[in-house]
Amino acid sequence: MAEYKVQFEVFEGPLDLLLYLVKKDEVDIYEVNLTRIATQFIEYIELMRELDLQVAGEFLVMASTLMYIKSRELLPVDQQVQAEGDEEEEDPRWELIRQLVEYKKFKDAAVRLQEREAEQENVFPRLPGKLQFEPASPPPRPDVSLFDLLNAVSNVLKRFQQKESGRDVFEDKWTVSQKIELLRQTIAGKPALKFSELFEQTTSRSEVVVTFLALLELIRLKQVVVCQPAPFSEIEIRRAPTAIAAPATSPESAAPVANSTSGTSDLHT
Amino acid sequence: MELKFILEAILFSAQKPLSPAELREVLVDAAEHAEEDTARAFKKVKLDDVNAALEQLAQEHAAAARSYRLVCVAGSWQFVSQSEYAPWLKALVGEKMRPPRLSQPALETLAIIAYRQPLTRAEIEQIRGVSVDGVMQTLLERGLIEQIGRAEVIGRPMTYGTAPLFLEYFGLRRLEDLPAADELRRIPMQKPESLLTVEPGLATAPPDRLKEAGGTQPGESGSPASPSNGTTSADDGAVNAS
Amino acid sequence: MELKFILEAILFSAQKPLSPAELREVLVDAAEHAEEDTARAFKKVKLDDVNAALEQLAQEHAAAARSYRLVCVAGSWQFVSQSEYAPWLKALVGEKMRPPRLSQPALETLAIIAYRQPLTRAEIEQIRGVSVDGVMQTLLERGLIEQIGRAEVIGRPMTYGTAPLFLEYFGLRRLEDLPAADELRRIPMQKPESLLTVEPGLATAPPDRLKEAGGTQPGESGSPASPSNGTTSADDGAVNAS
Repeated sequence: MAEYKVQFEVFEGPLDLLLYLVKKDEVDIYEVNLTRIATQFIEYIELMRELDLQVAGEFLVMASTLMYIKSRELLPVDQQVQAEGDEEEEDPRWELIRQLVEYKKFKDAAVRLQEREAEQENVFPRLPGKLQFEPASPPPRPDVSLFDLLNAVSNVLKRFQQKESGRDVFEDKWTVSQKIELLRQTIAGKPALKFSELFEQTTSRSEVVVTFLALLELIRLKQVVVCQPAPFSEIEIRRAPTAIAAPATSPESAAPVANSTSGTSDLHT
Repeated sequence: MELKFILEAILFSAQKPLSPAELREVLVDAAEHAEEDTARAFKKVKLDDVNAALEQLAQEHAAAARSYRLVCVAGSWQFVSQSEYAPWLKALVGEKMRPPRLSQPALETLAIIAYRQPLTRAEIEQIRGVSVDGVMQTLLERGLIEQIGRAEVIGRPMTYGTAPLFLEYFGLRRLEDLPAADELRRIPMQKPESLLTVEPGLATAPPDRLKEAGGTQPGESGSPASPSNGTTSADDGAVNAS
Repeated sequence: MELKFILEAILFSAQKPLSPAELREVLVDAAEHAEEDTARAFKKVKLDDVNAALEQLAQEHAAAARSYRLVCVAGSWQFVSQSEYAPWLKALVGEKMRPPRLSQPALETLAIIAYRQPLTRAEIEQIRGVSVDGVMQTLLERGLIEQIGRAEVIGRPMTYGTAPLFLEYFGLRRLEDLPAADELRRIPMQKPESLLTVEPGLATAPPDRLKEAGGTQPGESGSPASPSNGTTSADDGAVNAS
């Protein structure tokens, strides 16, 4: 009898108790002898009362349903409602069984959820350390190079020169192609040319512009590369490495400006 | 460079789970900022391709059967360790901070909501056979369920469904991945003409129909409790064996 | 349970590189605290075994040729991404670190400001020939330019110059190191010359001197705007009235 008390406390409701009783019977839910189950159920309710346990309303409602089912079973066979469903009124047994089956499915589903809940406690997401890129360049990485800025200047100049009425931009002795040729020769003779050296010989503003344009063209043609060997150092112009096995300046200190953002990429997690 | 390896590398280094849309954003971002041509190649990558690559990755990692796997929880992907290595990971990082486990009534109620959403409190109580006021409150407070709308019936009662946290809490990718979802989810049941009182909300067919379906007509898939798709739980025998 | 997979799981979840000795500590710790027998099995694991398992793991991951490897750096083991995925990992961690490239109009405006500072918005617009409201806003927000003072002309419009970040951004020590600064500053960008308020041929003095000039000698404010080709903005009138 003491065992009952323990059981009562864990029943979630009348359906739970019914399921327990069915399970105790060790028969299929559909085959269960509802009359016997009803008797047991009502016995349990009585017991709960005796033990002074508060009996929830739902248990009482279920008890009355079961009493009704039981009373029908006691009728002579020819007065029983046909189970085949050709009657207006449905057999209350089936309604109850259906409810029980339904409830049992969700009870099982709850068990599976509980398993997952426990399992999740043992699943650890990978939490990598913060990525650190080797400080190849100062923190606010430039997304444009100094060269981009020069390019912009040159654009402004070009446009401005074009606007100047009647003034021929290239009135001086230099054309862009001439300047390209000159630059090529100059750069062929030495490993690197400082940016300022480019303009040492210029005598007019248009020559500055032409020199600029020539430089841009050579870069576009991949004949030369423009480098800023280190932050805060002057821009250098070098032959593009494809030409010859570049003897040039120390290779690692002279990364092309255009690539200055890529840096070394040894990644440490 | 293969898309799947790029996605793998991103997820490998990410500090939080990432959705396919977020992954694509990283790809687009890299295409815009990086100097490398390889990065530019994925400037216009399609979400479908990202999804397909992720699926393939997950399969590869499952097949490799190492100590970790790639999972999708609530639509976001992440690497997680296999649960059998928990003892050492607990030793490494300490116990996971998780709220207390759910009670049996809360789990039952949650299961009903998860499989049958959206539904009203009254419908839940009909299935459980008891009042659910207390557990509903708990589930709402823990953010596992939420109000979804109102039922178009008299009184227009609130309807409830699972909240986004639900999937996360149980490590589920989506609701469809709930165990035995096809069996338990609300199925528009063809009511046998003779049994007009069957509740539309009940997936379970009346016993005679069930027996028919299980025993002689497995093809009649309207019956959701046929033995063919039963669960592996031992208790099920009691329900299905006929 | 295989030692190598346990070590893998630990390293996979570790936030920092771990030495074989530290790994063994985790194993011993788990053996002492965990209830699982599997964990207890490694209570007396030998450092040699840990080392051997790590070597094997590293080989396996190298052979798998995925986007990451297990490497030993300075005696500590960690999983690292392969360097070719750097563009995407930078995009992953650095969304805020690297704002999008400056647009061509922004660059041009910045170039004008850099070489001709300080100058007013109207002056910039005169040179560029278009309104610069949008790009000025961008440049101000990105901290590349700033308000420097006011032009000593009627209306006292704001003058702009480069901000300290500009130098850092382009790797310059000081403004004088702008390439071809002398040559480019000398090019007059305004016309006709007869209307220039400062001597032709030297549209602006070098920045440092200009600041002095702007502050103390209103007459020499370097206002190059001319009525003939200026914009119609009110500011322009103000400039020219000086």
